[in-house]
Parts: sequence; structure tokens; C-alpha cells
Amino acid sequence: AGLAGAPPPFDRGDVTVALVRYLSVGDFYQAYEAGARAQAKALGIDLRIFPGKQDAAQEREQVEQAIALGAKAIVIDHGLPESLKDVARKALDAGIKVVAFDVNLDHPRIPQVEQSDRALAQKALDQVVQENGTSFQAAYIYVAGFAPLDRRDAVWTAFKAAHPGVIEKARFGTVSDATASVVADQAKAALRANPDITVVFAPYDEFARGAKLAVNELNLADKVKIYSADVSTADIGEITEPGSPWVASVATNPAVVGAVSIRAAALALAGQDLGPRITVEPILLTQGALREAGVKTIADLNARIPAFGHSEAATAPWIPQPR
Amino acid sequence: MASPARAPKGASSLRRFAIDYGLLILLVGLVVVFAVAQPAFLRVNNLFSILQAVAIVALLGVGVTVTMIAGGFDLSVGGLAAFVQMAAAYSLIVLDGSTGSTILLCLGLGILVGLGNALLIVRLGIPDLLATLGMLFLLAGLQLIPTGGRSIAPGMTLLDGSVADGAFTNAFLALGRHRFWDILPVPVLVLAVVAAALWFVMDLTRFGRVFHAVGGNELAARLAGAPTRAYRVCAYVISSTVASLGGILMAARIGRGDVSAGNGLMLDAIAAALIGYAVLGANRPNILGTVVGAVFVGVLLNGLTMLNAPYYLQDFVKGAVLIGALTVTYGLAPKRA
Amino acid sequence: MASPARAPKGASSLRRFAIDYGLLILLVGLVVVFAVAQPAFLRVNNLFSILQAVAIVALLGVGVTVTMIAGGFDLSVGGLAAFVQMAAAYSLIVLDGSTGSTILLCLGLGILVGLGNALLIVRLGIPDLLATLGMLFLLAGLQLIPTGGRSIAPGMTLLDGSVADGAFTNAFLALGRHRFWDILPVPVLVLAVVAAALWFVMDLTRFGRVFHAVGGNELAARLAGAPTRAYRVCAYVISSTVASLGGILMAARIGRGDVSAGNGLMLDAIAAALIGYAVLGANRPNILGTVVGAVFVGVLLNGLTMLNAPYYLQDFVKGAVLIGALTVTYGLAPKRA
Amino acid sequence: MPVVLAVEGLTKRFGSTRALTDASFELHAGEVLALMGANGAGKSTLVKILCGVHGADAGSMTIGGTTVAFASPRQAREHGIIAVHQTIADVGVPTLSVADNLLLDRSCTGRGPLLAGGRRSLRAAGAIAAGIGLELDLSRRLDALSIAERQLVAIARAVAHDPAVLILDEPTASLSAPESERLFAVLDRLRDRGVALLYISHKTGDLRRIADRIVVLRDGRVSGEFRRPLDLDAAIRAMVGHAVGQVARRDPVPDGAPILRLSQARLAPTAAAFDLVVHAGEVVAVTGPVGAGKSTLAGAIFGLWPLAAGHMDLDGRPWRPRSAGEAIRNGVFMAGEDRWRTTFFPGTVPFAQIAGTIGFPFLDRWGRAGLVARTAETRATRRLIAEFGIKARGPEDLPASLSGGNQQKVVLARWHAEPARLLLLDEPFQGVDIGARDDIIRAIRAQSRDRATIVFVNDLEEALEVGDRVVVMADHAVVGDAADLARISALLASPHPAVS
Ligand SMILES: Nc1ncnc2c1ncn2[C@@H]1O[C@H](COP(=O)(O)OP(=O)(O)OP(=O)(O)O)[C@@H](O)[C@H]1O
Ligand SMILES: Nc1ncnc2c1ncn2[C@@H]1O[C@H](COP(=O)(O)OP(=O)(O)OP(=O)(O)O)[C@@H](O)[C@H]1O
Ligand SMILES: [Mg+2]
Ligand SMILES: [Mg+2]
Repeated sequence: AGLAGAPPPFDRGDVTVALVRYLSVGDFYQAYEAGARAQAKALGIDLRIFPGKQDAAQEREQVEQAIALGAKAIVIDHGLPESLKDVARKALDAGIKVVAFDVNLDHPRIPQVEQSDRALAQKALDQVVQENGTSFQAAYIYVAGFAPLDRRDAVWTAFKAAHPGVIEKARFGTVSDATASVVADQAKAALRANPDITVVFAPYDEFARGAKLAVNELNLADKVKIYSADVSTADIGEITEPGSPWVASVATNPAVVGAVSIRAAALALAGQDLGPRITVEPILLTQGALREAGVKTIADLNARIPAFGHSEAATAPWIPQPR
Repeated sequence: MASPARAPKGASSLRRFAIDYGLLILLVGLVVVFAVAQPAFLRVNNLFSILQAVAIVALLGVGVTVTMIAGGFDLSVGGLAAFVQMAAAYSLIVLDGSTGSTILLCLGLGILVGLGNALLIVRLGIPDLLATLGMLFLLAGLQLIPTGGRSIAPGMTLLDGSVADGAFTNAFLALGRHRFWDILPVPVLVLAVVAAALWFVMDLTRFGRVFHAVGGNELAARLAGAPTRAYRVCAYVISSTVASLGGILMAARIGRGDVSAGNGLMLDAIAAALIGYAVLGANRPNILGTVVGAVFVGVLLNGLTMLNAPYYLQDFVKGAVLIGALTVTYGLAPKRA
Repeated sequence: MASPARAPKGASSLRRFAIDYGLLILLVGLVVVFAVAQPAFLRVNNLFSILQAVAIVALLGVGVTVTMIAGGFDLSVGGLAAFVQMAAAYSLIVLDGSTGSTILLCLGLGILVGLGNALLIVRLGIPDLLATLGMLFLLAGLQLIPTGGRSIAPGMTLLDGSVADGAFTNAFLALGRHRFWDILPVPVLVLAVVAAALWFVMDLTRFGRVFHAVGGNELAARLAGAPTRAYRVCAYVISSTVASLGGILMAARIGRGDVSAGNGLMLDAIAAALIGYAVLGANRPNILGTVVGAVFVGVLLNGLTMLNAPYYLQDFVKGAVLIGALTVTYGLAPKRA
Repeated sequence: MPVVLAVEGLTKRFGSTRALTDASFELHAGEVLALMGANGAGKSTLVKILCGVHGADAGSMTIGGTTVAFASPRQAREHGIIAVHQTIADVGVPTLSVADNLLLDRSCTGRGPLLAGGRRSLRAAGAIAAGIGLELDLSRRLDALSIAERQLVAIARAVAHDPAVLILDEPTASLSAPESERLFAVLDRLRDRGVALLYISHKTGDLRRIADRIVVLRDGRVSGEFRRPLDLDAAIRAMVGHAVGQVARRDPVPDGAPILRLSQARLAPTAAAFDLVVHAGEVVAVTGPVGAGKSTLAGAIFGLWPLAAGHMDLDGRPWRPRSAGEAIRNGVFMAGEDRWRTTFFPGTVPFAQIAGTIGFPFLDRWGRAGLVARTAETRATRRLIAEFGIKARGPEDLPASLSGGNQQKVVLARWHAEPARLLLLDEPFQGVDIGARDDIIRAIRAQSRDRATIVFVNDLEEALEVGDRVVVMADHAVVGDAADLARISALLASPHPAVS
């Protein structure tokens, strides 16, 4: 079954595309996968998903397995450049199109889809300055070694250098299978030890949820504000809850990013040049705005804020929108 | 037992003291150091938040301890707690269940998993480590299936496209968040009650003796008339039920169903149970020791965070102190020939 | 049992066959099912890619198996492999070391950790689970300290502000990536050589008999004149050295020092070693069984991915098949009264 | 005969216990020197010093004129001293095959073929087994063998070393007469070859058969030495401190009501059917060679497994127990063979002490509301310690710190803590010295009036001593019973009944 009016190979259908992932667990990654699936379905693509367990070596293997499987294009979703560059080149050499999401494979023939972590962090910090000025004591939640977090960290480091009045009193964090509750325990200790902290910068929603738990348990909601990145239905609930200290988050819609990744692969297969970068711009979501618009879920968000629910990146007339 | 162990040969009393109280002294020492460096450490509130932080790990550890007393092992507790946490969220949010029915469901699941472990281990004779490892994987996978791997939050879209319209009830949330007299968190109370009850049963009643006997020499226990298989089944059911209690408290604290595997919980719970070996020179699994073990780690982590030690030092310090404590306890103990 | 084990009551030969070969038959069955559903599964490249994927887990499992044969256990292998992986990257990138010196450093670290474990367990008498768990935490923390918890990539800024100017050498990368005759990956070859050598030693030589004897009854082995402590030390050193080999291969595959590498390694390695119990009806730790166990899990996961099963089914299927295989092997085995 | 080994003033202390004080003796080539002594006299300690397991606190050993001190069993072995230790659990690796166990010493000391398990090593293992006429499937795992078979494997290993001095610490404790006789034949051959043998046993029959000379240890000191012709009674006096007379055999209570009745019972589907009746007040000894099915019969009566066919009555009512618990509730008690496997708990169990061990089966009778009745337990234990003459500091002593005979008395005492209807004792004299055996038999007799008692023993001498009546088993069936030696010997010698 082909797609009427589409360029080859989509006119004949039966196109296999592989999505090789670094991480599968978590809301962001699940929503991304759902968006990718929906877009693939709309395009008549046979999408093969290689799940990730945050195992870079395994991801390499899976790229090779995708090649062995005979995929026409491979979308590489996160990962470590060092462990992927050579296998990605191997795929290109085998005549397979490669698209990368949020991992810089540094090859002219590999377009990069980005949700722009830099913009994400910058927008959140702009909001921090707008609400708190440039002189305050902050807690920063961070764990090194995760590419998006590292990119967001670079922005925070530059921000501190630019604003000497911003004092980082405490830095902690953990990524585990109980991230939120462990971060909550850490945040409680840190906030107790440093009662002057007024801003918590938590550039990952799991961190923010932990921080919020801590602030609520310490009854500091009227004193401490939490700024974060990423969003999910559950997050929206927590942000808009009465008395929530979680005042803003900056996010892209992961489902949209997933769809964009697949569309980029499809365009590449159809022979179109995409340029080196395809960026999906993040949106600032403040507590006030969300409450005002009565947004409760991601679906509401898609409906109320069109820029959130849809991206013009990597589109073409013959590509049907998902769902 | 292979060959009868001789009675310890008169260790000097100072050494004996170090063995029995080494870990407790270290704990007190830590508390003093932290308190001096950061006065906020000693505030009652902070102490209770340490307890709150370790309550779930300690609960799971206590469960594992019961199976260890009965001569077994349970690797599945962490996975089960995570699973139950998802099940609680599913019941409340997707099925729109009441607080009571959710708790019953969760405990029921715990009992079921315990019976499953027991079936594999006691009935089919699969080695305990292996059977509970299999159960761990099974649960880690199972919890993801109803929602296709996504977390469960109010208003989420289900696999069939409909929208979940339930929510966490306030009564349920209180299980993880309420503090009696603004001080004592519910999970700490639950831990205290469960640990006290199991300590009482294991150390003071004849049922506890049978558990210990089954763990020490099952054949001797059976020949003395004890229904050893029933006790072994019981140990796994207790361990799973306690773990599911842990899962309920976790769900109540987090306020949604979080996709997670529970690996870290498992290691911490086992570490607590194993550190417990060394408490009061018991040199065997014991309920109180496990709780002390969990508190020990909790104090350490809380104190380090208060001192703003970099997060990446924490694992190191945890390992170093663990090994240090053990070296004192075991290294000083008189060696057997 | 009051009297010596009853003689197995004539297990029918069919049953015996199912016990001995159950897991192997299941493995063949899986391969057939996957091959029919997805012809690409059987391509030579894919098969070697499966082997490549399980090589590191299998290596670690083989190391753990050696300690199990000698009556111990080693939880630290996963943490050690991750630690060595960081050390390799540090040596190459920050210290600008050569391939040879890096490999020597890594193996040296492995031996050191093995001696450390042995010191804790054999010398100080700390229970093996506890000591190696402590070592696990210690290593997990230690690997983060030199870089302040960050991954090690060429051109990274160090804690003192300078820039690292080393890089992974091609020779080092080839350890993880080169394929002989474009087919046989180096890690698979390494696994084959290490497993074959250890199998030979453990199953066919008198040294292996002594390892088994130390594990089965240390006192008897000592009375028979074996230097049992030396053997136990040796077991931990072998296990750690093999694990550090795994870490080297991992670093070569990843191409940088990844702080999050090696998360699930420990559980998977232990699962492989434990599944190995059931291979060929051995019912004791054995090297070949461990390799088969690792391959078994690898085939399963690869096949499921090929069939496009969602990731959240994988853990579930892994657990279910594990339990199923064990039920066949152990459930059918004649029970002792 | 030349002196092979001379021991001078050996002393060994364990904490406050003096296990051995100033022990001196000589051992000649081509003789069997028997070491006698009550439980705890220090025999095993002496053996362990001789073969390098323990070091001595004082004293010296000379071999062929040169003074030696061994730091390890290996060094002792290099000087030709080999021991088969008493605790059966110490002598083999349960998870290895018989062949591997036979070759264990070679593997462990780095001799023998580098490749294990090949045809060459199988042949070597076969030769070792043949050395004492042991016929066993060499590929079976050691843990599938009976205790007796394991004991024989251990002896075969020792003999294979071609030792200059062979030490056997109670080798016949779990062997029956025919196996013992086979062992003695092997020892005779070794003696003729000039090997010096140090032989420890509590069985006077053994000593009569094999010993050339006897050295008696008492409380860690040498208290006597006896040469041929051996005066065993004097030796026993030197050992126990008083004469041990035969316990007067009572006539069986003639009108005791039948308590246990087995009709047409079969222990295995292919074994012969038999009947057995045991009356109140009677002590019946069941004997027969190793593997005759004695333990199997005891287990069937105690509810560990069902009879293959036939049926049992207890006090005239059908008796079909499904578990040990049910048996105990109905007053059927059993003390299993091999006390460390069947009765005692390891030191990691919090109540492994004498009191906890004795009280364990009766916790539900003594305590209320699930609580442990510590006072009742301690009181009962004190009474039993006195009644059975157990040498212990008190109820809180660990059984592991007692001598073998006293350990066995604890086992007996446990099952006298409450009145029994039917008491089954499987090998109650294993490793028990003559004095203690005498005590135990008295204790069994003293309370046997209101119950039926069955004692299962390998050793005919023990059977005759303890039993009012001796029942003989072979091939998992009772072949007959008798009260006098002549008839019993006839039964033991007669061809077994055809399988019906
Ligand atoms: N390792 C040890 N630690 C402490 N005490 C010991 C040890 N070994 C033996 N003893 C004590 O030394 C004494 C002598 O024990 P030994 O085992 O030599 O006696 P034995 O003559 O062999 O007795 P049996 O006939 O019961 O075997 C006993 O009081 C025993 O409790
Ligand atoms: N039901 C059975 N079917 C077949 N063989 C059996 C059965 N029960 C026991 N045996 C075999 O009989 C032998 C030992 O039986 P049992 O323990 O009853 O003998 P025993 O007379 O008590 O010997 P021992 O002196 O070793 O204690 C073992 O080799 C065992 O395998
Ligand atoms: Mg002795
Ligand atoms: Mg018997």
C-alpha cells in the first residue's frame, strides 16, 4: 500500500525505518515514541524501534542490527557521539539515510533534529530574572553525564558568570529509578541547611517534582520558587495545583519532536536536502498562564497553544499530519 | 551445620565492645560531626525527615530480613514496591478506585507475588536468588504494560485513546505526606509499627523461633515437628506484603505512578539488611539491625547534603563507610579456626 | 532428611532429557521462531551482533561464576567494569596514555580490586555479599571523583580548568569495534578465549577440582592439603580481572568515559550465571552454562526487537522465560524428601 | 619394631579448656595402637596436632629421631602422617563425584594428572577404591551417598597415600559389622606392610579385634597403657574411673499392651512385606547392615514418608501420620541419626543453646499465646541435665562446646522432656564413649516403662546391650526377631527372604 502522490519510495509503500534509542523509560521518551509512531503510520512506514537502556555500547549494536535488518533510514535518538559516529558512517556507506535527534554526529550528511536545550535553559533563566531580579540565593539540581542536562548546565554556568549576584548555595541531584523522591530528600536537607534559598533551578521535570515535594513538606511554598524544563500531563497538574511552588517550565512537545524526526527521515529518503539543523523551538509555560487557560493536560496544551502542538519543521505537502 | 563451631575464645572485653557497639558508636559519631558542622542537622524536623527518607528502604530491608532469617533471600522487593506503586496509581487514576479498595488491591498483589515466589522456591525448588531475580524482571516488565510504559497521572490518555478521569484521593496522599502533630510522618510511623511487630514476632515468640530454626537447619526444624514449608512460604509472603506497603507509601509520596525499575531500592534495602548483620554483634539477619542500617545510611546522606558535599562523593562515602564499619565489626571479631 | 538422600526414584529418561537439555531446546526453539518471523534474524551479521551484544555481560558472568565455584559471590563486577571503563578513558584522554599502558593500567586496577575484595572477604572475614556490595558503592563513587561526575570526552575541561588533549587511539577503539574478516568482533573473540580457558581450567584440570572443592567444603579441601585461602583470593582476582577486561571492551565500544555506563550489567551478569546453573542439568555454577545463559537472554532480546515488541515487553518476557525455563529444569527434577 | 613416631609432653589449651596435658607415647611400625578415652578426653585434639591441623602449646614430636612441628596437614602428609577425621562433614566435598573425592588429596597438593576427569584419573580413582575393596559408582555425587559409604570413601583416600602413620578417628562409628570387618582386613594388610596405625574407637569389639596395644587418655592426660593380652576392663576403668557393668537386662514386661503394630508393611514396592509389634515397656533394638532400611522404617513410623504398602496401628487405632509435627503431637518422638544434621542448630540461630534445642519441639506446649516460655524451658533443661548427667556449665551452653557423648545426651534428653508414647532412636550411640553409652542406656531404660521404645543401631553389640529383644532387618524388610545371640547371628547370616 503506497501513499498517493508521494515521491518514491513512499509511492510504493513498504519502507522500513529504524528508530534506535538511547533511553526508552520516562514520559518524555514515551511521548516522543508515540509521536514518531503516529507520524510513521501516517506515512505508511514500517517503523522498527530499538529500545534503549542508557547503554551506549548496546546502542551501537542496535545501529548495526538495524543495518542488518535492511532499514532504509535510521533515526538515532540521543546517545554518545563517540560511540555512534563510526556506525552511523557505516550506515551511510551502506546507502542508508541517517537522521540524528539531540546527538551531534558531526557529519554533513546527517541532519540533526534539536529541541534546543540551550534555548530551553535560556528561556527558563530569563523568566527567573524577570521574577526574582539578578540577586538571589539559589539551589541548582544537576547530575553530569546526561547530554541534555550537560547542555543546560553550560547555560547555567554562563548565567552565573554574567550575574555575580546569583549565589549557588547548594548543588545536588540524582538520576535513578526513584529520582523524584531521592531528590526530594536531598532538597529537604539543602533547604534546611540554607534557609535563604529562594530559587530552585531544576532543568529536568523529575528534579522539579522532587524539589516541589521538598518545598511542600517544609511548608516553604510562599518563599521558594522552582523553575524547570520539560512538561507532561502530570507536571501540569503539579504546576497548577493551588499553592504550588513550581512556577514555570520551558518545554517542547516530545510527540511533536518525534514526528519531526520521522518526517526528516522521510524527506531524506525522498531525496530532499534538509540542511544541517532542524530545530523545534521550546515554549515557556508559566503557572499563571496555565491556570488562566485552564490547561489540565498535554492535550489541552496542544489545543490552546498551537505552537506547542504542532511544528512546521520538516514538512512537505505530500506528508500527512499524524492522527 | 558442617562442623560445630566452637564458642568464641574469650575476646578481650574492649574488643567485644567494639564489635557489639562499633556501628552504633560510628552512628553517634557521625551525628555529632554533622551537628557541629551544621546545627540545622539536629533539629527535630530534620531528624524526622531523615527517617522519612529511609522509611521505604528500611521497610523493604525488614522484609528481606524476614526471608533471610528463614534461610532465603528476596531480590524482588524493590521491583515489587515499584510495581505496587504503579498499581496504586492505576487503581486510583484509571480505575477511579477508592482509597480503601486501592490499599486492598495493593496488599493483595503483594501477597500474590509472595505466594508466587514461594511457589517457585518452596514448591519447585528453584534457588531463591534465581527465582526472585526472575520475579524482579517479570514485575519490572509487567508494571509497564497497562500504560504502555508511561507514567500514570491524572488526565493521562490511555492506550485506547480515552482519558483517565480518576485522581489521587487526599486520604491516599496523606499516607505519604501527612505528619502527626506536624512532626511524625505517616511512613515513619508505619515503619515503626511494622518493624516493632516483626521484631516482636521474630525475637520473642515461638513462631519467630521456628523462622530462625528453618533458616539455620531446615531438616532439624522439620524433624522437631515444624511445618517448615509453610513457614518458608510465610516468610516470602511477609516480605512481599511489607514491600507492597512500601510501594503504597511511595505512591502516596510521589502522587503519581512513576515508571521505574526499583533497582536502586533493592540494593539499598539489601545493604541495610546486610549492615544490620553487624549491629550489636548479632552476626545474623535481624530486624532491628536492618532498621539501624537504613538509618545509618540515611544520616550519612542527609548530613553530606547539608554540608553541600558534591553529589558524586556520596556513593563513594557510602561505600567507604560501609566497608569501614564492616572492617571494624568483622576484622576485630575473633577468627574461627 | 533423616536418612541419606533417597535414590532418585527412576526419573524417566524423557524427563531426565528435559532437565538436561530443556534450556538448550528452548533456545533452539526461540531461534526457529524468530527466524521464521523475521528472516533477517538468522543473518550471520545479526547473529554475531547478538554475540557482540552479550559479550560483556557474559564476560562478567563468567567471572562471577568463578567466585561462585569457589563458594563466594561477587556483586562488584558490574561496578568494576564501569569503573575501568572510566579509567581507560581517563588514561587515554586526560593522561594522554598509549594503548598498551592504558590496558596495563586497567588490568592492574582489576587485579587491585580483586585483591581488595579478597582482603575483605578472605582476610577480614566479611561476608562476600556484603563486602562486594561495599566495593560496588565505593567504585561507583570513586569513578566520579576525578572528573567531578562528568563523562570523559576528548577536549573536555578538567576540574582545574585545563583542557584534556588526549584521545582514544585507533588501536584501543579496535578492541571494541574491529571485526576479523568483517565478521567476528574482537569482544566475541575475547569472550570465547576467556570462557574456553576458564572452562578448561575449571572443568578439566585438577586446579578446577580444587576450586570446586573449596566451594563445596573448604575445610575438607584444607585438610586435603589445598592452600584454600590462596584459591579463594585467586577466584576474586580472576573475577575482577575478567571484569576489568569487560570494562576495557566497553570503553573501546563506547569511545569515551560514560558515567552512566554499566547500569544493568550486574543484574544481567548474575542472571546469566544463575541461568547457567540449569544448563545441561549441572545444577551448580559452571562456565559454559553462564555463557549459554547470556546468549539465551541476548537472543531473546534481539528477537523481540526484531519483531518490534515494545520495550516494556522485554523485561516482562525476559522474566517470564527465565522463570519458565527454571520451572522446567527444577520443577521436573526429582525432589529429595 | 622401630619407633616411627614419638610424642613427648604434648599440651594444648583452648581458651580455658585444657584439651591435652603432657601427653606422651610412642608408635611403632607394624602395630595398631588404640587410643581410648571418654568423650572430650582429648583424642581428636591429639589427632589434629599429629596431623598439623592444630599447633601444640607445648611438647614435641619426633619422627625417626628428628624433631618435627607441622604448620599444615600438607607438611604432616609429607612426613607420611595421614588422618581420617572424626566429623564426617569434614572429610569430603559433597558437590563433587566419588572419583573426584578419591583424588582430592592429589588435586589439592598438586600431584596427579593435570587433567582431571579423564580416563587416567578415573582409573586412578578406581585403583584407590579397590585398595580397600570399595565397590561404588564413581560418578555419583558424594552427597548422594549414605554416611557409611562416605566414611569408606574417606578411608580409601587415606589408605591411598601409602602412609607411614595412619590415624583413624572413630572410623566405624557408622559402619555395621560386615563393613567393619572389611575395613579390619584392610588394616591387617597395612599392618603387615609395616604401617603404624593409630586407631580411635569407642567400640570394645573393634579394639578386641584389631588393637595390639592401648593407650588411655583421661582428661587430657595419659592414664594408662595396656599390652597384649589386652585387659579391656582395666582399660575402661582407666578411662572412665570406675567399672562399667552390664546394665541388667530386664525381662520384657509380659503384659505390656501392644502400642505399635505394623501389618504386611513394605518399605519399598519391591521389598518383602513384614509384621512388627512393639509393646509398652519394651525396648526393641532394630539392627541390620548399612542400608538395610532401618532409618527408612523409623521415618515411616514417624511420618516422614508413607509406607509403600501395608498398614500401621498406634494404640489400636490406624496410624497414618503425614508429618513429624503430627507424630510429635501424638506422642511419637524420634531422635534422628547424625545429630548435627537432624537436631542441632548452627551458632547463628539465636537459641542454639542446650535449652533452646531441647525446648524447640515443645514450644507450643510450654508457652501461652505464642510467647516463648523461657522459664519453663530453662527449668526443664536443668532437670534433664541433672537426670542425664550432661557435663555442661548450664542450659545456656552451646551444644558445639560439649563433647560428642554429651551432645548425644542432649539429643536423648530433648525427647525425654515430655512423656512419649513411642520413642524412636536412630543410632543414638554414634561417637559416644563406653561410659556415656552406659549412662544413655540406663536413661532409656529408666523411663521406658510406660512407652514403647525402638532403637535402631548398626552395631550388634549395641543392639544386644540396649534391647530386650533384637529385630533384624535386611533388604528393607524385617527378617525376624530374637533375644539370644545365637538366633540373631543365624538371622543375620541367613539368606534374605525372597522378594514376594
Ligand atoms: N577448636 C576448639 N575450640 C575450643 N575447644 C575445643 C576445640 N576442640 C576441642 N575442644 C575441647 O577440647 C576437649 C577435647 O576435645 P576432643 O575433641 O579432643 O575430644 P575427644 O576425645 O575426641 O572426644 P570424642 O570422643 O567425643 O570425640 C573438649 O573439652 C572440647 O570441647
Ligand atoms: N524407598 C527406597 N527405595 C529405594 N532405595 C531406598 C529407599 N529407601 C532407602 N533406600 C536406599 O537404602 C539405603 C539406606 O537406607 P536406610 O537409611 O534406611 O538404611 P539404614 O539401615 O538406616 O542404613 P544406615 O546404617 O546407613 O543408616 C540408601 O542407599 C538408600 O538409597
Ligand atoms: Mg573425637
Ligand atoms: Mg540409618
